[in-house]
Amino acid sequence: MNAALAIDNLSVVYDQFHALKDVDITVERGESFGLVGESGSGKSTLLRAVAGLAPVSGGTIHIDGEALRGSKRSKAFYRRVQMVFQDPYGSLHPRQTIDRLLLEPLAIHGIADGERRIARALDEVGLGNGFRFRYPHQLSGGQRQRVAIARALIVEPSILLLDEPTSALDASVQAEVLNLLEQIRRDRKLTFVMVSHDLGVITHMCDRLAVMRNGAVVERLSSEELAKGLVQADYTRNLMIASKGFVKA
Amino acid sequence: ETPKDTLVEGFAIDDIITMDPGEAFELSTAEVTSNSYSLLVRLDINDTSKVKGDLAESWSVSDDGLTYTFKLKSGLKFASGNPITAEDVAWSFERAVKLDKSPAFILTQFGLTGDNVAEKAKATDANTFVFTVDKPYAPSFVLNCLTATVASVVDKKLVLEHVKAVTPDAEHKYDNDFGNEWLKTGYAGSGAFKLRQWRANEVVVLERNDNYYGDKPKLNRVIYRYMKESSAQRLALEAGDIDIARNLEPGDIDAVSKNADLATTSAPKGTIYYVSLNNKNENLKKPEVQEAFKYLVDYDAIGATLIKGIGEIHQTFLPKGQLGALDENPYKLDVAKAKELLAKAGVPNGFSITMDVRNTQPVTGIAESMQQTLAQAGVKMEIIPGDGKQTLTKYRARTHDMYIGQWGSDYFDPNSNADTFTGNPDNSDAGTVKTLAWRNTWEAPELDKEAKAALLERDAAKRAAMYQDIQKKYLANSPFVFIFQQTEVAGYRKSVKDFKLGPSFDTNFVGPIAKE
Amino acid sequence: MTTLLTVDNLKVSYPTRTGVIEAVRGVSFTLGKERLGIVGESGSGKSQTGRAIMGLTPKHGIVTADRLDFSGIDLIKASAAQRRSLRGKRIAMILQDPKYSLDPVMSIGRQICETLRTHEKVGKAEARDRALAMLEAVQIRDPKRVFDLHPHEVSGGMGQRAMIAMMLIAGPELLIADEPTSALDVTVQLDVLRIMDRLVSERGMGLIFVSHDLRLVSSFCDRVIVMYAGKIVEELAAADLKHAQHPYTKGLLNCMPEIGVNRHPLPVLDRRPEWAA
Amino acid sequence: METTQEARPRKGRAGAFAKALGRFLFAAVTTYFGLLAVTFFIGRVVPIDPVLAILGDRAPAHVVERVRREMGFDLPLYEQFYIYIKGILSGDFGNSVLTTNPVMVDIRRAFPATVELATLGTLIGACVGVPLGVLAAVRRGSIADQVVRVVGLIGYSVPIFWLALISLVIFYAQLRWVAFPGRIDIVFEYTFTPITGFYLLDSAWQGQWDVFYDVFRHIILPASLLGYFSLAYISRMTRSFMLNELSQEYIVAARAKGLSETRVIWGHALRNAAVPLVTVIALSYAGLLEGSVLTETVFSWPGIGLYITNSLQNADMNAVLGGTIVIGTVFIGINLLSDLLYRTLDPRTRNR
Amino acid sequence: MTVPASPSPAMSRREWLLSDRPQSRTQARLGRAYVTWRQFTANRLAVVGLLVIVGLLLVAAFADLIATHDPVVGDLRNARLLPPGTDGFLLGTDDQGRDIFSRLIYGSRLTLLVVGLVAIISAPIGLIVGTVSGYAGGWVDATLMRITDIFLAFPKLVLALAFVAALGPGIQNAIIAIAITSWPPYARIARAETLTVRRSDYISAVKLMGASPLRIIVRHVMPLCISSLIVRVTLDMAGIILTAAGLGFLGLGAQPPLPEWGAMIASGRRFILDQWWVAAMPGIAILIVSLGFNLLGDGLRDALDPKESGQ
Ligand SMILES: Nc1ncnc2c1ncn2[C@@H]1O[C@H](COP(=O)(O)OP(=O)(O)OP(=O)(O)O)[C@@H](O)[C@H]1O
Ligand SMILES: Nc1ncnc2c1ncn2[C@@H]1O[C@H](COP(=O)(O)OP(=O)(O)OP(=O)(O)O)[C@@H](O)[C@H]1O
Ligand SMILES: [Mg+2]
Ligand SMILES: [Mg+2]
Ligand code: NI
Repeated sequence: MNAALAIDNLSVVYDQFHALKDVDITVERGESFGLVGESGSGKSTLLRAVAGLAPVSGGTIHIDGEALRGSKRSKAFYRRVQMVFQDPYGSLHPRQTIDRLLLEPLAIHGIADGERRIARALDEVGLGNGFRFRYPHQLSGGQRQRVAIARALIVEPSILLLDEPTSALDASVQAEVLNLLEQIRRDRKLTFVMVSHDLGVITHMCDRLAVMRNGAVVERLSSEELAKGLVQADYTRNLMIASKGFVKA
Repeated sequence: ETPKDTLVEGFAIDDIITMDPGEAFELSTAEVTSNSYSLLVRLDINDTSKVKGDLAESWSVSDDGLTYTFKLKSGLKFASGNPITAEDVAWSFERAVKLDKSPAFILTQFGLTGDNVAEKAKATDANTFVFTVDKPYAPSFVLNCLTATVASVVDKKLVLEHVKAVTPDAEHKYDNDFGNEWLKTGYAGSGAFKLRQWRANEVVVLERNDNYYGDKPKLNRVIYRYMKESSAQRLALEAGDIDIARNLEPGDIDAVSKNADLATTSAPKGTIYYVSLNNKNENLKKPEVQEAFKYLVDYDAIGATLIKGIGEIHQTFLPKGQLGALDENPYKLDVAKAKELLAKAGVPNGFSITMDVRNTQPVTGIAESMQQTLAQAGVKMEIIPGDGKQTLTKYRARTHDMYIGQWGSDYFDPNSNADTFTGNPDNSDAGTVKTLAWRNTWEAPELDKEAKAALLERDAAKRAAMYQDIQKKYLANSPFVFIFQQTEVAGYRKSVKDFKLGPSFDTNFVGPIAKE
Repeated sequence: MTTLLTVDNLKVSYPTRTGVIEAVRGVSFTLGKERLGIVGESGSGKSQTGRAIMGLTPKHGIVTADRLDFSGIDLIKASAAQRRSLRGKRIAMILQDPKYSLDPVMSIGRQICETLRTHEKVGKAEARDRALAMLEAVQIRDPKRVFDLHPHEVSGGMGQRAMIAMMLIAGPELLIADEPTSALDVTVQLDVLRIMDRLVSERGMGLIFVSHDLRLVSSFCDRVIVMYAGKIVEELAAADLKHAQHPYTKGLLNCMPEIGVNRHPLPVLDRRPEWAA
Repeated sequence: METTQEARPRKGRAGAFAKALGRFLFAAVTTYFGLLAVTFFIGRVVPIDPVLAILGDRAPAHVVERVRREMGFDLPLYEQFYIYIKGILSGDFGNSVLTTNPVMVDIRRAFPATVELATLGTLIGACVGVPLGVLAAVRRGSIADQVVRVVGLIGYSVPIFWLALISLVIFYAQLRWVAFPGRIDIVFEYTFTPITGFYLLDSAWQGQWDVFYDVFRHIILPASLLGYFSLAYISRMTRSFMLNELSQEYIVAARAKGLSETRVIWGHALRNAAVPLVTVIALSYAGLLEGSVLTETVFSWPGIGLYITNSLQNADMNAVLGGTIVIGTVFIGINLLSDLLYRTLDPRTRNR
Repeated sequence: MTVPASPSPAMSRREWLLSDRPQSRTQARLGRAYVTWRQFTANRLAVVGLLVIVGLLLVAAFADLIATHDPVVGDLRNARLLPPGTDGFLLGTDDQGRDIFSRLIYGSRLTLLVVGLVAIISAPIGLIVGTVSGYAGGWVDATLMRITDIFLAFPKLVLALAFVAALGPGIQNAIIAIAITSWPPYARIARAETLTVRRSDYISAVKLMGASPLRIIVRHVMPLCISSLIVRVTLDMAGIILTAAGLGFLGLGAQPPLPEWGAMIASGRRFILDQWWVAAMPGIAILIVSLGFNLLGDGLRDALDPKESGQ
């Protein structure tokens, strides 16, 4: 198998609640793949299942053709797959400086020349050295999200899972972060799996997307198809109408 | 305010564990039992070297000194209404011996066993009780022992209604419990008062016995209320919540005696406070060290403060009031002398030692005072405080260094103390006769022999002289540092009339008390 | 058009240990029976403006204005009791998130009745009937059932409708809606907006609609105020949005990705200090 | 963007409840067993010869030996434990050495005394503490807040036995306002027969108002002291819960509705704060049950704390174990109860 | 984006500390500590508490210099139960004729010893049990929490009493007993905190870095629990002092002649009616010190744990 990420029949059950039901998704190497759907449809759960943070109860996940079992992940896996979370206020340890935060993955993986790497990572996400010794509460939401991205990138993964990385941000800041993500993907030839509830963001960022509802995929299509309105499912259509804004009666 | 017909005493009755006279051996119980049960003979509280008849009208001793014959007064009744006969007396003896509880030895030391008791203590007719002993003991000794509460006469008929069947086994050869379980809280006596209720650590309630043959009590009811603290007793006394406070400490005694509504009374008791030195300890074993310690107690200061009003300095093992008591207090605090003795013993710089101390007063205070005086001679003493039961457990296991204790006579006769302070038939750890001498790993065969001889001396004056001799030798050479003899003090409201403390714990009678 | 509300040079500030935070720095506008949208990024003072009008600024905050006038009543001078009697009765407010802004231990029906009974002397039964009618008016299908439900038992959309019912039951003349739909799913958002739209036009209320979504506001309101750092940077009719002058407004409009529009990279705002001056 | 999630499916609620109950029972049983084991082994290693407690010091050696064997104290520990557990399972807690009564009889006497005291204490604490806490929260930072805070802090900091002693001297010895330590005057013991063991209730029920007055004069001081301690805790927690609730959005909404401050505070904020407050009051109640150990000592209150302490000091292990089981039961019971109350008060956790 | 502040040449120390773009790890850490400190000192009562505790430390350290008499040796004959102020006995003397003031001074050492040792023993136990239990979940959690529950199901004082009874009275045993009974609440707190933290995104993030559970617990979870634990321990210190005093009062704590405050109250209890000072003075000492710990704890909570104080 050649796909960067192949998910077959994946199911996740949280005490009796089926959060994911037999989901199939394939993401090619270097591709940017989007997931949309309303709240609670299982988008985050899907990403977390890949990352080993959700209780997988059935199905298989392959990363670069390599099968993953259950929720256990090797250290090597985490050098290949990283994730950026939805809430920039909750994903940074409140008692650690940015420096310490970025040092942690390096220490875990025994990567040398931390100093340089940290400085580079901060540069890359557009934060100068001046931010290095700040605490998260001294940063704005957009800056935090940049730090989260820097942390994910510092181990040089090939796949990046993005769980609504901009939904907590103002529109103007969102644009900055989205631009940054695009830039990085281009520079590093990364594979993206990106979740959002905003169709605009998804079509902007992704080549293909899947629409989810109640833990299942209702439709898979490409961004062009979506833009042309070539949608099959009613639900997707509703989403599209909603994203156009309010129409006065 | 307490009711007019009721006397309320504040009293530390936490030692009571049973009300069965055949089983009880505690001081508070002794007071209750003596007020609610009758005996053949009682101590004469006006002359404690004598006894007088209680149920017994008269008695005689055979010439060989082995047989005692008692004639009972006639027409006596138990509180239950049952007549009191010699049969009840005999059965009470049999019961105590066969029960074989703690105080039984007071009777069995005269050669009684479960097998022969029916023969040796028997009723020859309804009014005659005959008691046969195994050796020609001093009659004062035998009669004194019969004043102990274990010899109380119980209502045979009533008790038999309450016996519980038990299956005999190797330990216990009898098929019933002689009413022991019932009598623990029950009552089957004929004293001035009836026991109405005992609730551990709460209350003992006595009610007038209208069948009592002697002077009828003036009050309907006597209540002993459990109060441990002296200050609490004083408070309650001042407030009129109790009529009599029984466990006052020096400071509170002062306050009570200064209060116009209140008064105090006191009487010396047979309890001796001492510090003992365990001979298992290499240092404490040395006679010089033992003597040095006797010089390292500040008797005067203790007498003037800690035990003021509740005790008197007393340095011998027989309490004042008992036959042959020696009233000599040769030791004073003398650090120089003590140092000299310690040097002689080869420990001029002192040593370290521990003392087990019950956490009650005045022993804690005395221990602390001794800690300071011993320090002056270089002896570092550490106090190991503990609850009474805890220090005793250790004491009885002989694992202490020093122990500060009190000893009250088992019965009102010099032999009780002489025996425990000198006797030690088997000094090994496995020894079963755990006298105080044994507990301190100390043997004095000579003194023991003398004490045994005194027991058989039928002339009271000679007997007294023999005990005095033993005490003199003991003073000079023993691992016991006697400190004081207890004086029992009580504070009472002036509305209480004719309240008197007796010479022993079983002679604090409440019958004569009146209230106005 | 009659003026319902006049705001002139409204300022809200919070003295703190490290200095005074100026949340609103001189906002002025007037409002008739129309829909006014307030947009701006997070922290620009939209909510503070709304709350100051309601009189809900926290105790330690300081509110000043040259004029704050609601249909002839001087709100600055009005007593606390007078302002309270206005709230809910003549001016109402809808908050962002029904999950947090409904009392979790009180049934929805009781909360609605409570508003009514605070302002009008009505019996229990009548209050109940009117609450049920109001629930129906916000298009709740089974009002009797929902009446007895607790907030956690209803979905977000339904909770927001209940909130609207609770705020509109006493028939206010002015409604302030502080991001009333941003906590809701996109599909539900529209339903709720539609209900609000209908009620506002039916009852002839004035509406202040606070949001950070410029496109949504312009499609819903008649007039838009754009705020930046506690000040109004631009005020314009919704229809004129395309002709916005201020670079901030333009930036906000531009930076949103749109379906079918290919802009890589997205234009970003270049904030200039003089905007905040 | 975060929105309310769909309500979770309701099916399997009954099953879940049974499961939760089962888990609770299992936990209770294991806790009990642990409780028993710990107390038992502590009891047996206490450096007191239990036989001494039964016989007193002056018992002759052969009697001591006999009793030791009779009581099974010569058996290995685990065997004694086994025998003890067997006894308990057949409903026999044994007899107390100290009182010679069956332990259950003693506890039946002592327990109501403690409960009466702790209940009154908690009542006082809650009735005063909650309003104080509310006041402090509403007037945050004001003088009132500081006063409540300091009053509470002193309650946390003062040794209860010391305060008890001092107040006894003041209110009993000096002012004579209250009655002597104990539950009831000795004279009433014989004219008054308690039914439930809660003397206040019993005397009121029987219309014996002189007894009621006497009982009241006895209980009021210790109960007020305990009340003060629970007040300290309750007012502090009330304040913090209230501050938390007052900062919630629904309070803003309530104000936006035009409700009066009183209604906002008492009708909304306190109603919400009441949910965790119930747990706090229950905890403080449980705390008073235990805190009464020292108070009972000072006030000679014949309750379970005094009973356990006395028994412990006399190596009366049956009594200690019995008392501990009772207290453990009450603790576990109170936890369960507060959990249930929590559920009824908080609709979010209520099963419909 | 914030406009980079031009570093002014003459930055005051305060500015350096409060800088929102620290230049080094130390500066960041110091800055944070400084902010906490300022938050703390803004609370006047908390500062009073701190002063009390510092005072206690000083008194304990310089007891030899401050005390006017030997704390254990008294003059039974001449100086017994003297009222406060009698020649040289500032707070009077006790029943052994010892100077109460000097005994209180030396007693501060015992108080510190008890408080310190209990905290050192029980806080780490509670922290480890709680975090491991909360993080591991499953049967580990069930077992550890069962044990915790067993200890919690006991009335604390009764349990301590039982332990002291078993171990024998004495200050060491009292410390052990109190420590044994104090850890369960810490475990509960640490567990609760761990449970909320465990689900948080930043712990997920660390997990995604490939960190081992041990590393997560020790380096990420524990530091988060520690501040609330410190607060709780400080607040508990008052409770520990009171428990120790309670044990001393029941005769199970420190042994004579040690000047332990609770035991001093117990021994003064007998004189409460006439010589009130014997019991009153140590009581006041306990009150002051535990009040100090409470105030300090309160202040720490406001400074370290703003959400707990209801903000
Ligand atoms: N740890 C958990 N335990 C139980 N249920 C969970 C857990 N995490 C998620 N769920 C449930 O799984 C479902 C899917 O959740 P998920 O977070 O994947 O949704 P989402 O599509 O990411 O929604 P959103 O847009 O709100 O982030 C939800 O109904 C949620 O309640
Ligand atoms: N109680 C307060 N104390 C101090 N400052 C406050 C307080 N409330 C709000 N502020 C400040 O006032 C400013 C404006 O806040 P406001 O809530 O009006 O923003 P907003 O435009 O509504 O933003 P959002 O879109 O995030 O809701 C913010 O910078 C905020 O930090
Ligand atoms: Mg999600
Ligand atoms: Mg806002
Ligand atoms: Ni949005």
